[in-house]
Amino acid sequence: MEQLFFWMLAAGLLISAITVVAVRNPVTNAVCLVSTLVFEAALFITLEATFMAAVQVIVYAGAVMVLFLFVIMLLDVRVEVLGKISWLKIVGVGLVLLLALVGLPKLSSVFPFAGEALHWGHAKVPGTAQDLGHLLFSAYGPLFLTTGVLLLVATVGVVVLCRRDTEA
Amino acid sequence: MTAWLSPEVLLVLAGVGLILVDSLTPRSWRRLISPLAFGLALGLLFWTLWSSGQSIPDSWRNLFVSDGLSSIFKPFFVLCLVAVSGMSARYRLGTEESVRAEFLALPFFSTAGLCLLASARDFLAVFVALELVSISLYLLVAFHRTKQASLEAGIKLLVMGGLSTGFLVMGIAWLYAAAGTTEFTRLLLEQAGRPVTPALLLAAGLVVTSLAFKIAAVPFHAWAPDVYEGAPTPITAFLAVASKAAGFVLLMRIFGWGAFALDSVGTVFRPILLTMGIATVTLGTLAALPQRNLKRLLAYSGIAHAGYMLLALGTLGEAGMGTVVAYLWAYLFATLPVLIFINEMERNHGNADLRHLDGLARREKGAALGLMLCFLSMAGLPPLVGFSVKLAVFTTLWNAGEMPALVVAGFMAVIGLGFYLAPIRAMYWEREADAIPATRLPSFLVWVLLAVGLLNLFLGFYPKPLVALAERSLAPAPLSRQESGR
Amino acid sequence: MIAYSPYLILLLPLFAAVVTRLFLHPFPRFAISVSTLACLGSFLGSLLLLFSGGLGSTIAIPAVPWIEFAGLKADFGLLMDPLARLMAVLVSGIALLVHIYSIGYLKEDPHRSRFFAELSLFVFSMMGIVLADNLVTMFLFWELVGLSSYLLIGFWFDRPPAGAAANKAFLVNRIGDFGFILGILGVWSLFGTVSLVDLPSCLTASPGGWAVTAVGLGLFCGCLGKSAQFPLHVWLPDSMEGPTPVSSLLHAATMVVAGVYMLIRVLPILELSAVTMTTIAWVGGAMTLLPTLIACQQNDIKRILAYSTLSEIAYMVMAVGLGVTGPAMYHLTMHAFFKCLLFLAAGSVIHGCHEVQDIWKMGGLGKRMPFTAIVTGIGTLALCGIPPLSGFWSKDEIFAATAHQPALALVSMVAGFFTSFFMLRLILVAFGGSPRSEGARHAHEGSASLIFPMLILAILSVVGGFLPVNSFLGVSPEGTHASWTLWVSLVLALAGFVPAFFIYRAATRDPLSIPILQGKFYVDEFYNRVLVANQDGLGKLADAFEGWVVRGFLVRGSGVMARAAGQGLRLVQCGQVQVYATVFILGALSLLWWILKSGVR
Amino acid sequence: MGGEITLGHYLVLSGALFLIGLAGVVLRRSLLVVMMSLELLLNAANLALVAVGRFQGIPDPQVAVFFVITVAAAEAALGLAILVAIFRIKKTTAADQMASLRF
Amino acid sequence: MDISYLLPTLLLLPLFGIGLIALGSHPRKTAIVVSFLNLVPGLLLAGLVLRNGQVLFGPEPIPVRGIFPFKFILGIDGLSLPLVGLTLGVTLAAMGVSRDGVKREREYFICLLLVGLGALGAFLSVDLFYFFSFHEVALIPTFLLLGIWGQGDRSGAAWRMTLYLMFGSLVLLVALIGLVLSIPETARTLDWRVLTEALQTNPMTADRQTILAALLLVGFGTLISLVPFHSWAPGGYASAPTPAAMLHAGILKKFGLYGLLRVALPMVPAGWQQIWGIVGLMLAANILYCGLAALQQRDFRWLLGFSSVMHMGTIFLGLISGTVLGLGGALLLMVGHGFSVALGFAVAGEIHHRTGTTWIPDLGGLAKKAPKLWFYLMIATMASIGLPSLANFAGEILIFFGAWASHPYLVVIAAWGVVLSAVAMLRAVRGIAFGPLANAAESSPQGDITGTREVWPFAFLTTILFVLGLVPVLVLGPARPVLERLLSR
Repeated sequence: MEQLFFWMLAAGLLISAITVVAVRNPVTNAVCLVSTLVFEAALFITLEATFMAAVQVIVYAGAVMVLFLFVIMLLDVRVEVLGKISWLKIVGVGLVLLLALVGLPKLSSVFPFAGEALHWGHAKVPGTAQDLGHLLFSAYGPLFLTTGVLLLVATVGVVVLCRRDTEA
Repeated sequence: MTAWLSPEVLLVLAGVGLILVDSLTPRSWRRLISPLAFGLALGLLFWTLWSSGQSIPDSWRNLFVSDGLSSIFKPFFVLCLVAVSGMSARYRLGTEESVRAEFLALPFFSTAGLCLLASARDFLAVFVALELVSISLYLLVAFHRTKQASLEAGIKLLVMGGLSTGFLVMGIAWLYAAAGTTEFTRLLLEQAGRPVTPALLLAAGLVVTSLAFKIAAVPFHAWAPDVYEGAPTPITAFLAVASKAAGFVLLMRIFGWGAFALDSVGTVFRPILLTMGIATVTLGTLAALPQRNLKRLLAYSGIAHAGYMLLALGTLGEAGMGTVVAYLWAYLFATLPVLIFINEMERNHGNADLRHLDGLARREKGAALGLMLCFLSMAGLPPLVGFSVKLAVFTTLWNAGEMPALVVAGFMAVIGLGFYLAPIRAMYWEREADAIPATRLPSFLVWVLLAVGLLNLFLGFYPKPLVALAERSLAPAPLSRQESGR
Repeated sequence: MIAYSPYLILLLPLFAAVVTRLFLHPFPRFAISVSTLACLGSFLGSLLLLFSGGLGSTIAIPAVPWIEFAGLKADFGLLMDPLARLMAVLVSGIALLVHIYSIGYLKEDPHRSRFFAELSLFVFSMMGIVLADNLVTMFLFWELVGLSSYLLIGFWFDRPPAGAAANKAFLVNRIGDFGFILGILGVWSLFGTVSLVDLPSCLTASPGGWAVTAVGLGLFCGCLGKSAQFPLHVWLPDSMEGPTPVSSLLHAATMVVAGVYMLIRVLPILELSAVTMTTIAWVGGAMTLLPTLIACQQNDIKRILAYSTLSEIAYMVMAVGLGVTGPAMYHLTMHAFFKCLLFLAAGSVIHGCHEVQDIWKMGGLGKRMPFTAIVTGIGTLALCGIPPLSGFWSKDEIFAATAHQPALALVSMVAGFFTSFFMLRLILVAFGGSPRSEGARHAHEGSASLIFPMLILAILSVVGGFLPVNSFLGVSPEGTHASWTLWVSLVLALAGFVPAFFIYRAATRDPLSIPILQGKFYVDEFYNRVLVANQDGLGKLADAFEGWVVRGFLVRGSGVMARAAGQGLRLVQCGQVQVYATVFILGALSLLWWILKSGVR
Repeated sequence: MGGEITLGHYLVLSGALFLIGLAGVVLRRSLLVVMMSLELLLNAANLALVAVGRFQGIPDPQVAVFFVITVAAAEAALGLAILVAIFRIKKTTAADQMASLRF
Repeated sequence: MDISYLLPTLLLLPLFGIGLIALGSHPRKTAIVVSFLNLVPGLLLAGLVLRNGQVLFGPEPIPVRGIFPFKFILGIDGLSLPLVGLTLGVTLAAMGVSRDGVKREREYFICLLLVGLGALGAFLSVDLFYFFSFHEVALIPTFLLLGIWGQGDRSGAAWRMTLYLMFGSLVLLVALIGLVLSIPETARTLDWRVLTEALQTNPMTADRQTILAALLLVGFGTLISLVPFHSWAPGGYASAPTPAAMLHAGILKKFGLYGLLRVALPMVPAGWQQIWGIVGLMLAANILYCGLAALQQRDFRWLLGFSSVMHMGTIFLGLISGTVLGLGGALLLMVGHGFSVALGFAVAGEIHHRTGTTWIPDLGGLAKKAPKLWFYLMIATMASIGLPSLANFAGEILIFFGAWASHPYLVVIAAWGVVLSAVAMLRAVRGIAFGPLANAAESSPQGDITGTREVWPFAFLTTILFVLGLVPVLVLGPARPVLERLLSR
């Protein structure tokens, strides 16, 4: 069961991710990114992190991606004109492939628990909103506050950069 | 209660306050906003100095720490903020004039982030604080949205910063995978007495990558010259001094006391850091030679300085750490005045081309003298403070037996003189005074430049204060080596 | 304090030089008086010293410290042995006469106060050489003599040849001094002292071998320069560019014989090596002949005399080389009288003929300048060693010493033949016949100050032979006399007059033309082409290397390289954020790879 | 379908996603897509975090994911704002048009 | 009575002068007065050194652990006294020959005073940090002096000089670091007295000594323009304004030699033994190569520059002689050379001022036109070619005597160098002074140097040259015990 879900979702995730990078139409890119995020949320569920899955869908796929789509529509971005295919790009792609096929399994094997199998229902960690919330507001409270400031900065930034010049 | 009145909190409050004041008061009061910001920054500086070393709220203890290092560098960052506020007040925003309050307020948030960074003891805290700094900086760099250069610099910083963030987060993930924690002391305890695992090393490598980006070390430096040039000059100052220092503070903390302060980790990272340092010094120095733009020149010079500090840091000893602390302060005193002057230059001439310095010595004797001292200090000529700290770098390298690094550093210090003398030459040798349009600097700025220049000289002859700073930053380290079981 | 009073003979000229140079420059009359009086004082003092304390004994005089440092002791001390005392009298006496002569000779020269200052400096330096009690201070004065002769030869500095001649004199002397200083160093390292007083006692433990020879040759090298012996003789004829009183002072009595004097001083060292002595003797012997040959084809009156001087000094050098100092000193003294006389007479001629120096442009001077003609004749006879004039006695002693070296004797006697030849040529051409130039037609005798010194010297040249020089020196005359030398030399000397008389009796231009002699054996040309040109060539090479390779290629090149490297590095900074990202990623990946490599080990 | 699913699988997956993101950052001309690729990077890290948290048995990584998502949102918002500003004056979002600052 | 505060006074007076000039007093007069007043503490200190052997100012040296273990200690003994005297004298003369009405006068005189101050500080410092730093104080003023007030290829010369000196300084710095770090951490100090003692009681390994000696040689060698690190010197001096050339060639260059004598030789004796051969080659090259190059110079300043470089070889010969005699000679020649080269540049400056050139073929007839200037030209020439009774001769002869036993071949070369320098200098003198008046000389408005105001610096330098030449014990006497101690260890 775990295998089936994992491989399906992984394939979906990778295919949509590659589409994000490979396809030239920005709208397609954005939609594929949404699908990537959703696949990832599903993978979170396979890892029994249900709350994070929800956050992923709501915040990421819901909010952030809408932002992207808005901008795409706002700017009326056309299909990207292909740049010159330089040796740099070919080498880059080759390198990525090589690393992905050879390097990654090796790399991953160095971590502890790397070989531990996934069995649903045996999670040692609570993934509920309550548990996380507790942690978030106690141990990581200061950081939570900081993220508040961070969002404030982002808000100010968006306002500053995208405002209409009424005074000028 | 006073524990909650830590600089970070007050900085955020001040920033929010500035924005609120701006939006709630009549438009005619707006010209008061710059003095207000400057006053607030100055007040905060005194507060930070007064409260340095004071304990932090209990609930913050597992994420943040108040030790020598943080108590030395929080004032450092707030001092930068003061300078940046002053410079921002004199920066011409043009069409952006209506959002000057935001321009003034955002560095407060950024500084808050830096202060948090200085005392972070958990990589998650590092991440969040770093992002607070970065995101404010993306915005500030791109703030001058009608200037293409500003926007270009902003997007470049954002792309590169995003990349670096990606590496940092991945590093944190791998840290969890390797050790199950991101807290410095626990990481240290976790690994102490055990052979180091490749997993931890890889995770550390990713983290170091993103910090190396922060300090603009080769090969993660490429953003620096472009961004320094395009950004509004006050922000350039912030990037060049405060943000770079933050990177070093973190590197010092993780390699000096927390997280990776282990010999087993050190043996792997020492050659890496030193190689990076050599590359950084070399590239920064050589690439600076042909520069004609003062901001780019400073960017490359900053890269070179990062290289020297990295070399000292790379020896991973107590002496190296102390050297970096002293070096950062020396760098502050040498670089900030120059940037303050560049700010004025941009105000008067529109850009930072080297030729605007021509004949400065005839027009502004005091300012020229101050600037000359600063440039010479950067070049590392005795008896300026820049020499003392370079001497410390060389000493550290010799003591650590790193001869190739020492040789390269020495050579580059000589070549570096080649471009540090260029502005001096422009100020003193080149065209006669009457060939240059006379635009006077405000006299208080002349005094500031002169005073800081002379401070360079004084600290060069009498570096005791710097030594004291370095020693203080090293001495009471709660995450001491003993704790790690060695 | 009174013990130091002998220093006065040294210091008076110095005082005069300094005072004249610094304060009396604008007042020629005072300058001349001071300088001349100082010289007079020095002369009188020397005379007093000569006769005080007994002839032939050494007077002890306390030294003034100069360098006494880490084993090297070189003080300003006066060595008052008979030799030095005699020499001091001679030097100061001749100098006094030259001073007097110069008063008249340079009456119209605007720079005459400078001349007298330099003259005083010269006297001071020369007295220093004579009286120095160790080699280092002797070297010091030796150099000072070089300087003052440089200044005096170059006195008329707006005449380009004067500058050239002055330079040449100084430089050739410098080359000699190069050997001299090495010789002194050798003395010091071999015998542990440079003091002339201690030297004889230190010689007992003579190390012998090549070192001593080398040291001796080094010292002789100094003599070669100062006494203008082959191969360093080239400066002396050129130095005739200076005013005539200078020529007489330098080239008659004093400077040129300094070399001989020095050789006599260090003779104990030279005698340690037979090779050195032979070399000295043969260099001297050869030099007696060569200049006389050259002189036969010279036309400048002073140059002829200069070549004759070379030859005469060579007699002294030869004598030293043969180990007989008495005759050398004797000849030195006599030579001082008659050669100085001849030069002063030549000066008188030049003065009288309005700066004409070419003998072929003179003629008929015997009638217009009878006094000069007479003293020239006396001088010539003395020079040629015709008895009973002074030259005869001294030369005879030298010839006697060569008796057991027939080859040397022959060479030096043939030189006597040629000496007679060219001296008669000089007299016949200059004083006989009829005037051949405007200057000669209006020639006239000079003033009293010109006449007086010549008169004194003429008397001395005649009777000098009867002066008890040997008793001044405290040595007894050489006992054995091989009489054949006397007769052969005398006959040869007289024979020299015969061809000269017939060839030049009524010549208006030189009937003989021997290019190699006119070209002075081409030694100058050889030096210029080979030595100077090579050294200059090396200099050019060094300069070009410096300019192109060091300054151009290495220094500028490294700057250019650094800059080029900078430009190259800039190209990576192409402005494309994605290139930056690539660099970033590649950097990060290689970092990880490195970590894996070194961490998994 | 091979053996059992392990942490290694998830890490490889996240690594692959990370590499795809990197490729996107480097290869694509459009800054919009570059920023999407940056989101991919963060997502790759998120996946790794959650997986690690699950296998290590600690909740902290999930908190980290929470922060990462917040940061990603802020970054995206700001980046898009800058892009809009750029588009206003340059009428393009091509990365290679942004190269006036160089050398 | 303890009057050791005279030591800082020596440094403070020029500083005070700089302040006064900056605040608006007459620059030239102030500079002269300050330099003159500085002679007073200088003379008093000289007396004190003659009586006590040494004078010290500052805290007692205690080992300090940490990053910067240095202390501000000034000291003067028989070895540094002559050099301090040289500095004071040449500074005064340099200020004397400087002129009013230079452009940007204030900065000009401040720079000049700084150069002198740097040299003085370096000679007085007991702590290696300040020893090094003070020397560098002069670097930038020199850069400015050449760049702003120089002539000819001033820009190239300034860059070359500055970068070269910086290179040398850095190599030197590395070597000094190496020296300091060679003693155990508990005893670490920058005080050269303590350091010397420590290194002599516990010498390093021979290899380490060799490396350090090589570094010291390159470092100091660059500062004293030892071939092949010399090429900054001739051009730099040719382009520098007269007082700057006097100060730099006269004083600052001696820093390298002083450093060798003070630091390099006593601290790594075994290392020097290893590299004697190379050192000998280098100094022979200095003498022969630069001597030959000097022959070809047609510009008087270039000639002086090359001849000055050449003399460094002779001094170096004294330093490596390993005898008190040779070292004493080197010290004497340093001082003598300092004064004589200063005089030479002063004369060259006057010639340039009068005729607008120092290109020898364009000159001529100086002796007729300006007899006084000619007189001083002769003195300078004679001093530089080692004429007796001037200080240089005494130094040279001592060096020859001192080095004869150990390096006879080098002594021969050095003695030939004397001939070479005579050839070069006399050719120049002939070109400048002899012959008819050249056009350049005729067209100049002024004639000779006249009046006390113009003449005194020349007379001053000349007097000192004579005094030192005739009474060399002034230098050698106090230095002797120091040198003996230096060798006996």
